[in-house]
Amino acid sequence: MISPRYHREKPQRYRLEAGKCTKCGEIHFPPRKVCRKCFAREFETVELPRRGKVVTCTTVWIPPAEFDDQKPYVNAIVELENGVRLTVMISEAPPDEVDIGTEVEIVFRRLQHGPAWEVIRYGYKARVIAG
Amino acid sequence: MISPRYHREKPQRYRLEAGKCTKCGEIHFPPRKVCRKCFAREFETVELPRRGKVVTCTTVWIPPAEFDDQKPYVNAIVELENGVRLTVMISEAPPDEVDIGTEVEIVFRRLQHGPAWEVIRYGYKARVIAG
Amino acid sequence: MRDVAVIGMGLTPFGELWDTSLRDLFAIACADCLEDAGVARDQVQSAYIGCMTSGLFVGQEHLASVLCDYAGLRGLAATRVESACASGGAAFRAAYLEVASGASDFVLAGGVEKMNDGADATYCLATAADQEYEAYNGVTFPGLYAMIAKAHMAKHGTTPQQLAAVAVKNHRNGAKNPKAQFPLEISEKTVLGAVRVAEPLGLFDCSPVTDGAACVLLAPVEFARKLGKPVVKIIGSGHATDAIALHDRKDPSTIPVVALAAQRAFKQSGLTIRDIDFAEVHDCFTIAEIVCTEELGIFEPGQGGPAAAAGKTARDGEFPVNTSGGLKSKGHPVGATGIAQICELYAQLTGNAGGRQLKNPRRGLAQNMGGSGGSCTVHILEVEQ
Amino acid sequence: MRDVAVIGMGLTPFGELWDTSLRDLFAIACADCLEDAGVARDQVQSAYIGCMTSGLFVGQEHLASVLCDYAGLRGLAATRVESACASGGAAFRAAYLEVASGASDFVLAGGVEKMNDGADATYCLATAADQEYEAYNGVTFPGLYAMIAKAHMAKHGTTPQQLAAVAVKNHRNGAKNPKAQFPLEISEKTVLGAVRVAEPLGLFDCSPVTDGAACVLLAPVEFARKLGKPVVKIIGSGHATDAIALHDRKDPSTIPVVALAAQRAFKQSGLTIRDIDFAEVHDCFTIAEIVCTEELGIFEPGQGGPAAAAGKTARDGEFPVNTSGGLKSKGHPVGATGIAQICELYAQLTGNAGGRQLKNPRRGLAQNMGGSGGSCTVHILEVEQ
Ligand SMILES: [Zn+2]
Ligand SMILES: [Zn+2]
Repeated sequence: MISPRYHREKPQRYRLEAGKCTKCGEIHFPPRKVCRKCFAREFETVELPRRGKVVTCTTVWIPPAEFDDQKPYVNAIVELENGVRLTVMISEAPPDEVDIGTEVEIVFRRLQHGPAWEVIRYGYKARVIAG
Repeated sequence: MISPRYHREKPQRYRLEAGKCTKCGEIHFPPRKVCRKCFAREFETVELPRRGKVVTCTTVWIPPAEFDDQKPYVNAIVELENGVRLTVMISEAPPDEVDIGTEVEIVFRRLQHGPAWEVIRYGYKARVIAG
Repeated sequence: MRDVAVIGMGLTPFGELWDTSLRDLFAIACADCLEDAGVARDQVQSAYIGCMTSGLFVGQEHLASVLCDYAGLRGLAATRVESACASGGAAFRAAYLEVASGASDFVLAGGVEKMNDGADATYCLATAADQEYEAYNGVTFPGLYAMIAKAHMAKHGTTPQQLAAVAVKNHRNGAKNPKAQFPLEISEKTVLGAVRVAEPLGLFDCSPVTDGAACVLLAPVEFARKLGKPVVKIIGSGHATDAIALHDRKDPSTIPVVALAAQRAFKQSGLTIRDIDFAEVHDCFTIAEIVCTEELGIFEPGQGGPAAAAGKTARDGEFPVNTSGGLKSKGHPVGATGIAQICELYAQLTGNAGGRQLKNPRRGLAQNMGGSGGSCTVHILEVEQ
Repeated sequence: MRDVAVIGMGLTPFGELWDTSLRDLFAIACADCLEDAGVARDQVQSAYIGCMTSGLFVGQEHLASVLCDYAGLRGLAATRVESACASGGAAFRAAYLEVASGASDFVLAGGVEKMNDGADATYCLATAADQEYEAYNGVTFPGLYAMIAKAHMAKHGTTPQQLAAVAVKNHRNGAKNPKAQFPLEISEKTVLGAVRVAEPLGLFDCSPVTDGAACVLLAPVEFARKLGKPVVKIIGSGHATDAIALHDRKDPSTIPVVALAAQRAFKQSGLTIRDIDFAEVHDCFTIAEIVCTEELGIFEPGQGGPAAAAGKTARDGEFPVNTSGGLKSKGHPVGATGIAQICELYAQLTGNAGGRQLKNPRRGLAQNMGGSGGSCTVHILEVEQ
């Protein structure tokens, strides 16, 4: 990850900023220049809700090199309360506590530190809500 | 430069091994699987002659990062005595000693050392033959 | 549009080919193809070459120039085409349309990928997913298909044994394919006991990392009829895209782009899946073959797993799938795969499939998919009788 | 083949667009294009998108999926096309052939490159040359064109002042182009006194590193005639490749792939260069414009330099070249350039070129080149009168 691209996506990764179509109300995460639903081109910034449920998930045993120190970890697709879906890593839970339907909340975490010459990546993960 | 690719090209970079079409005699550097002249597919290995003349050249002032410590340097297209042409860096000569028609010989040199995690690259350069 | 035929094929061995460069792989497949077709190289007017990411795998772009140069085809119009793992299928479609348009008579469709050259294959392949909103969060390609498998299992009761049946069957077919990377039979026990990659997928649920190239030559059908060989026509071509991120599609137990591409190919040909005798299906993972056989309409939704386990997709089953060994056993050089599928159709339809030959097949279908279902091509080939 | 027209265009500003991602650049150009054409997005059946090396510049492949998704075009058949800096021209040709074939009515031809995103642009661009036998030995892209310039100077007496005349003229044109990256006039003194890049080329002999996207929409001519706008037809399309390495071509003072592609476009249209009113020419370096105007037949071999210095290629000269400002002043987002050239032809032929409008031009030519001359496309557009 090189820094211009990293910095551009910060509002999404640090604050879950999404784009809401001012014409049809469709919420896009990340924000888009063109509404996928009505093709309009004006948006207002909204923050995503933090709570949601796991739609599907997996435990990754063979990660790319830069995630190797975290294996095994759980990736999941989470549907938030407003219907927006995110791909996330699950934070602080053993794999067998996560399943389809598990309730989670989005939290801010370090994702990985990568090689020495790259930026340290931060962003969102999801944490299981104790039942 | 990562090592499998580097190692595969060693016969060319270390010893100027070329492929001579056993059907039409066309010499290919680097060797090819298919003759560009007659489309035959059998070759014998020959070494290129070491002497040649500069066809055209330039002095590079803004190199890619890994050649930065050698700037300014001269790149040239050299035509060897058998008509084969190579792109080379000129070794050990100030830019103003190299011009179209300058006689050179091919020599084995370190090309650059790259970043720490990569292989050190060796290969051919060309040296001006004293007149 | 003119009717178009495939008139020759060339395929390198698939595998870890450390001694063979990207450009040499293509040159070999191209030369074999032109020899097979019996067409002189100066008759080839145009080429489309599928390759996913030579920039990342070997640091070389401008592929149409370097590959045609090293294949001895200097001068022709040539273009590289990319749609991740569907690059080959997209190249085939572009070549088909060029001959169909009448602009050119002889057009080469090729595909190549050099994956074993020192680069991190997991990273390179992840560029077929959304780099910023999928890969950034740690998900790998096996991880995406694992999430598809998990959803499919939850919805339909698909089992690990059913996934394993796909791998076992494809290796059984691949064992009869001399070009296959892993031409060996495996047992269900091997698949289920293999090291885990991304739950519920183990190593033997995944296609390998492969070097290889494939080419076919296309020409007008009228020309093909003069050759005295079986005439293999392209009777349907469908292509579609979808959202790149799996989370941006409604139901992760489905891959709708496959159904959409198939629907377009069926519409063009005026056929349905019932008119097709066999298929090459994009089994990058075992679950992919199961879902794709459902999306293609070979089986009802949820029946892909039971059908595989019951042997319905075996070479002697009711609908043979991946007689070549599929991506799983034959290997998956991503840019070459779509063309290699066409090669298998051509070999089967011309009766040249050797030990894995089907009995007089008339129509075959090739389905080639990009990413986790962001793009797909479907082609239907028919031999004139 | 059916006759095909360009019916709309969209172009982002060109420049260092740090706040705009690859996908957003394309989405903006695509939306502008469809608005200009007045065609609903669900009518677009197919897209070809030129991009050289998003894998290296931004770590993203599978472009057809991600770009169409973010442009709101989900579902259509879409393919990314690569031929280094000629990627846009190759995409335009593929789109043209698809409409000409009758397979689709509305096909988008796009191009995009995001070059300012942190990657080493010199390395990324060098992948358009032979990585193993050119770039390995330290030669850069400016270095290759510098060797072409050196050979041209030795053979024809071309001077640094003649090279500078190209830069001065293109900046004069670009100053009238609101989308240009460097819309400012410069003097010969500025060009000749600039920091050296690769002798005999200085900074102002080189096109810049640029982010940008461009789109045009193609449709059958019969449809275009119903729109009540000037009808801009594609009357010639030529495409050719050559050896990738400059040292593998006979005479480094020439770029024969340009003449070959042009010959094919002229043959199709039944015209010669004398029938053309103006051209967009691939001036990635000042010497490139001089050599290409010779290869296209606008001037005799060796006369490109004197002609530029004499103002023959100026907007009010006998054969205007690069009224847009060219790659030099407008900017050169490599994958987008070929489409941006078509946009300029379309703007001029429809009378929408603003302060740089030519007087009633009838036919324009766009020449788009890959690498140091390993590939080239030439297209001729004509407005119906
Ligand atoms: Zn909307
Ligand atoms: Zn020969």
